[in-house]
Amino acid sequence: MTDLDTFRAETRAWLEANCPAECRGPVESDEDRVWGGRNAVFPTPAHKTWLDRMGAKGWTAPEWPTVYGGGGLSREQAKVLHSEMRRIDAQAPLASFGVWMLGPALLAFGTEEQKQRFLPEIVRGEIRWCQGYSEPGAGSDLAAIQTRAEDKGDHWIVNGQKVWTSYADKADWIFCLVRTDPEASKHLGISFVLIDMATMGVSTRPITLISGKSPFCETFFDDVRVEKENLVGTLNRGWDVAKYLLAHERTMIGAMGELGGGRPIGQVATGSIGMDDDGRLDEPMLRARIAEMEIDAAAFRLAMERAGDQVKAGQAHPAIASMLKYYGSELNKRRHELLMAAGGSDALEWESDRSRHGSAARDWLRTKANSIEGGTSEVQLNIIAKHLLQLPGA
Amino acid sequence: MTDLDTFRAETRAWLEANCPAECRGPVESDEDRVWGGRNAVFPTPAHKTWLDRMGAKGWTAPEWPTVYGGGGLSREQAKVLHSEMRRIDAQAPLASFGVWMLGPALLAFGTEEQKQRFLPEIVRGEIRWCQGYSEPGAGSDLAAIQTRAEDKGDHWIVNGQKVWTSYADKADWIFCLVRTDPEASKHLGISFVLIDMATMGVSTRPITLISGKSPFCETFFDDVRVEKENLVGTLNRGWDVAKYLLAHERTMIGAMGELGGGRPIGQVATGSIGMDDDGRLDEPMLRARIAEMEIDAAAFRLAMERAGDQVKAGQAHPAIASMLKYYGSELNKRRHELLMAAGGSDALEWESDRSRHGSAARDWLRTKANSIEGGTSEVQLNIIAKHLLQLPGA
Amino acid sequence: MTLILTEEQTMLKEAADGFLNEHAPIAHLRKLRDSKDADGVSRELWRAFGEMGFAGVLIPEEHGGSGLGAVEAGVMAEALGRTLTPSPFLGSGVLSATVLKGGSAEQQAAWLPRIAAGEAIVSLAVDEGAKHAPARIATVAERSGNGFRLNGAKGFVLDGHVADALIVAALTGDGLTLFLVDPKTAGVGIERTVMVDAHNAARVTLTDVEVDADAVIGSVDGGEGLLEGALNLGRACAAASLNGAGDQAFQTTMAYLRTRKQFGKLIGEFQALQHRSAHLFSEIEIARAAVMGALTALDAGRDNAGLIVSVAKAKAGRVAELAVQEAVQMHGGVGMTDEYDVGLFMKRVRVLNELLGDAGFHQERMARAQGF
Amino acid sequence: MTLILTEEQTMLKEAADGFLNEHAPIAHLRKLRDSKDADGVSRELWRAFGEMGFAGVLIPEEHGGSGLGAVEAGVMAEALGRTLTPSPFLGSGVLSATVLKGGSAEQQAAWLPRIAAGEAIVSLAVDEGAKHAPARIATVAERSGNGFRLNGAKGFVLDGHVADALIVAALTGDGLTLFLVDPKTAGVGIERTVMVDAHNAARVTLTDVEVDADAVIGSVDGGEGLLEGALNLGRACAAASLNGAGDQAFQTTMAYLRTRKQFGKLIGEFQALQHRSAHLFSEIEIARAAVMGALTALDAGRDNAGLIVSVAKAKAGRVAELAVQEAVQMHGGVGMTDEYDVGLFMKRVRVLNELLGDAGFHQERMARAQGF
Repeated sequence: MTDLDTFRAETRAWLEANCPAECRGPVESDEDRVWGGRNAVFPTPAHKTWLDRMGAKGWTAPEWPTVYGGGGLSREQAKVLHSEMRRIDAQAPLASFGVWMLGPALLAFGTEEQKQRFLPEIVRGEIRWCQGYSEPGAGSDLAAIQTRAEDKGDHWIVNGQKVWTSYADKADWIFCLVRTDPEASKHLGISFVLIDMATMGVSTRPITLISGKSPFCETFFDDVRVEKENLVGTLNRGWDVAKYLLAHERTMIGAMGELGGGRPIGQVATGSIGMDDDGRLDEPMLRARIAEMEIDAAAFRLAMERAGDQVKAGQAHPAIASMLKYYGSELNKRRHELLMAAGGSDALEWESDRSRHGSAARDWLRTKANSIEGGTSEVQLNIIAKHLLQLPGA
Repeated sequence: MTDLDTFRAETRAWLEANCPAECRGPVESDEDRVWGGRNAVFPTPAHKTWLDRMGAKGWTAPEWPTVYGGGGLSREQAKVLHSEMRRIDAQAPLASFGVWMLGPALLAFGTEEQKQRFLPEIVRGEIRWCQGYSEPGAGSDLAAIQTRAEDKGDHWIVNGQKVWTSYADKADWIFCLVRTDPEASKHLGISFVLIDMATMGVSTRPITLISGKSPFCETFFDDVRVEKENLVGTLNRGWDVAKYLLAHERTMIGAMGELGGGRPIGQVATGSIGMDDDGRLDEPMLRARIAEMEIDAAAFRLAMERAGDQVKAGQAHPAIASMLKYYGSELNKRRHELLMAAGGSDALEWESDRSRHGSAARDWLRTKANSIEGGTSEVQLNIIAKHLLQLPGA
Repeated sequence: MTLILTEEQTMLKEAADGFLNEHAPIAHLRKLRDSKDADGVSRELWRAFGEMGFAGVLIPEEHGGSGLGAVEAGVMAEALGRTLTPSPFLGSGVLSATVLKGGSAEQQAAWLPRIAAGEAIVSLAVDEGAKHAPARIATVAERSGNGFRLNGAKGFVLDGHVADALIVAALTGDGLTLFLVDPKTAGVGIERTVMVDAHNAARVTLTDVEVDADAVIGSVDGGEGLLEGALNLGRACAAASLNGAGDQAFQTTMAYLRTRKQFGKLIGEFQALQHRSAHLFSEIEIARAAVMGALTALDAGRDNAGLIVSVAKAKAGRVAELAVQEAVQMHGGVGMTDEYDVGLFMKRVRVLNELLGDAGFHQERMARAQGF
Repeated sequence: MTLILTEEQTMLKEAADGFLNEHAPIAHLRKLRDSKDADGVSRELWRAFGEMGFAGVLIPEEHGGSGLGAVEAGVMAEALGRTLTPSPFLGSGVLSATVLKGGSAEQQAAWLPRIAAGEAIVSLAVDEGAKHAPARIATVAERSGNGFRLNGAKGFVLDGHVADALIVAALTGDGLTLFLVDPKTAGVGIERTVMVDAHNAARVTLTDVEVDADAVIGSVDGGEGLLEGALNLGRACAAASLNGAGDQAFQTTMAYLRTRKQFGKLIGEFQALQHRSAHLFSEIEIARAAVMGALTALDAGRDNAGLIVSVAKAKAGRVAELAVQEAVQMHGGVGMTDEYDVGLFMKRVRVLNELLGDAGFHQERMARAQGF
């Protein structure tokens, strides 16, 4: 028995013993995710138990060093943990921009103090983070950032406005880009800072989306004091941190649809439509489209796994994250188009209890942002053309 | 009974009486088309009879004026003629660049002498035409034409080279673009002239294509004398004629796949693959793709018809030809991809008698040129973006 | 018969567009939605529609309608697609009116003039499962005394919650029969379905609902042809609405591309967006021809009209879907906000796609018709 | 086990690419084709393949092979896809060798060393109709004396016209049985099929062909599992070849985009082409992961390996198809000429797509496996 086999056996036993029944099975909707934070909301008390147990083992961030609260697992062990979780349909204990985005950036660019202060809280889901990149009028063009931080010696005074800050109204802290050198040319003069949302002068206003939900906010900074210890990376080189983190965000957004679980579309479809005498979905044309999509989805899962292996082996081109983000976003949109077709007229309901207040339709509409947030699909294609294909003038 | 009903009845009776049995049924391959010309080749003697009869009525060019040998039909009558031909599966009596391309240009730009001299021969299929636009290195960029015509008073001396001249080795005459003013900027200084391929100094060399056939040639002009009476339109404004004609060529190429006949793909597929117990093609995924394609093909046929109605009503935007060319080319390529899938391994054969010397595969490969010849799909999309959508910088 | 509008049809189109832009622009939909209007549709607007002669476009002149054809109905449907206006037009003015034109003199006299006047709303109840499948109707009507007893459940019944009458398709001994049912009859349950596009439909349950023999529209067991005729007209009009909504989203997007700057350029200057726009334009033109082909084929009573309707509904559905997807994507972040209209087009297109058979349903009809 | 090549596998890849570029570049295929070579394949090259240890990559060391796995076979298949080399590798080295590894000690000893040495060509005869359908085999083997009598017809038999032995799948009483047949046996008819890609296959007819009982590979009626295992390995390798051919066409096209000028610009500067290229790159990367996933799943003997093989074959097929279409289109006119290589990639991809089940076949397997 190899070490990995031993690890698998132990992990299986631990998960069996510690994953509550309520936390097994597909996550039907965005609402069922656990985001943690100071004001954490749990679908059931069991979900809190599940987060606490996984957080204590560091398995909400399995590959982070144990010294910062992480699981300290090797890539192979992390794969085993994942596959064992899938085996029992265990839900992710925590959805977290801290784990997906800020954490990797802190591990790469943060000071020792920052790592010790922030990472363990992220692992345990105690602090919820949001992201402040985009600004009004700037869209995908991050170099156009206007929010300014005025140097006051040991601190800055920040003024400006962010948009598309996900869950800013529910977050405890924000990591964001601010302009620290107004003289510098566009990409330079920007710094990456962490701001407590409870600071005087920070306010948010939700943006209502076509899904009827408001996961995004406008966030306003009005003479907000930020200590200089909250600078991540080098002054005026926030661009480097942002790029690194965007690559992680891209991978994460690309992966969300796939790793987020949910029932296979074919199963949804046979449930709502029925089968013919030969055991096939009784809508042949829809069936063909679902099958084609499932092929792509399975291939994409393998591509995510391969990219992870490449990172581990030091063979990954950084722009591969753009490819995964692009592909995963478009795939997830397709997936939800098919889920809507599979649900038929039932999936069109918007308010009924029967439809869980239109969760199919709302989730479908939500996915339309996948190819916009974190850099549009067009931006990703530009990056691929330039950095991976070396096409002229790209 | 309306006049149109009378016309339909008469047409039906005439077609029944005059269309030989050999000229009914789908045209299985490019080889079965009748191209006419001084050295015309007919698949059967009946095909010659059919061409002679239709040519005598002017129905190879139904809407051209009778004074030039055309049918003199109204648009409505021409539609009736078409639908009656379809009813009995009558093959087109003539495939002709003269009818499709040069004729419309002569009607619009030619002198009375040119019309009387050339149009009746075109209608009767006595002269076969080819087209000389592209030059080596110029590709889709017609403004880069280098073939020059030196003014010698009553005639020009032409020197240069054309590529992609379809069937130049079989054609009697060529219509082509030559540079008559070497000083003028790119689009200006080009003229549209007609050259007898039998003139001293004209030679051709076939280009072997991936289909294994050589429908295209390189054509060389080596001190070729061209009388000035063979100029079409205004000197140095050949660009206007070429654009007009390209629009016709585009429509024609777009339409070829659709109007060229051939068996429905579903029928080909059930023939080679078979059906399931429920009477459906026994390859469900292929079946779905064929059905989607047939929807598009039927819609495209209606779009062709509508464009014709718009032209007649004076409501047509000239760039609509680009749209039809783009769409029809891409559709025809898709159609042949599906025909290959429907034929399976049988359609892969390249030389056997059983496969009629690989006609399925060769036709499939031939369609790949549809979206290149007569202006690439990319060029058509540029035209649409600029002229129909008024997008900036297009 | 050509595939372009006649002068009269063009005038009707201009009148419809003008009326809707003035009286029921997208703000009208937003107001009904945001005020959580109990009906979700304006009866006042429906009456005004009647006064304009729009509601009765398909209804014979002797019953107070305009006595026009499918092309004119399609013109109305396209206009409604552009402004996203909730209206009983498709349900009452097209589907139910067409069925009722096959009814008895009494039925016609009772309902057609009121529909034409925009006074009555009559809803056709066909679908039962999640997908449109008129061949799989399970609602049953058994003989009972002089009449029939109906049992079953219907969904996606357009405007069913505000209907003055229901037309119910049910199985009888040897076929399908259409019944005119008063929604207040004992045993009829109606639940409003608020849909993603804020348009209106209902679920209808029928539990031992007793109707008289004169509730039958057309003949007993002979409803299939009548129903199919109405459905085909409805499908063609839904396709026209899809074209209207898709094209309006496209036009809005083109305007955005011509004015919005990013990375220092007008976004319409980016060739990748130009090509996608040009492709989409082509698709929209093709879809428009398909719908026009279907409507004229219906007016001409052509044998293969049903198949051309399937071409139109499938093609218009897929194209409108692409149009709204591109609209949201090309608008970027603002396209995701409820404040902008493009999301509303996306929602409406989804519902219209599902209505009366989605592209898959109509592709299947094509495959069957071509024998493969 | 990871989805990237180990150091040893990378060395094998470099060796294979190096060998093929030197000894069998595309010019090799052209020469066989244009000289109308009677075999269409070089036995000399096949022996050299054996000497390099390539032919026997899957054959155990005790039979003279390298005793490696599916990933290594996939490496070879991808390399062959890049140079379009006609080779018995897929037919003999993968399909037949895998079947024979389930044969008797005598069968193994008789054939495996010769395949590994590149001396023997053994062809697997499965398909009968126009499409790959191993579940619909109609060739029959009836008991006859000590052995069997075979009747039927096979097509798309790789290298069948130059085969030293045939493996024929036929129905026996209660299942499928695999038979080793000498092509010179009375009643065996073989016709070479010259294919569009100038690679090689044959049609085989079996008319009262008598074979001994020891011609059975594995057990009577028990051939299905053995066949399925070989087919899955063959499919994964065909998918690897598709990736090789598609990626090579893509790389050639990218080089063209970086150097060819039109309308006064490098064509690679046009954003529309950049985005299409970037999309295609993404697809190729996804397909590569899928094939690597299938090959490692086969090596690991995972339960769902067959399904992952279907993912790989379907995905690689569609992607390679897109790659060659874009290659020809982006090359423009010259891409249509026989003189340029891109057309050869298009032809090879078409054949590989059809081989051992096209994307539709494998999507169907996916749908069945997921129960819809």
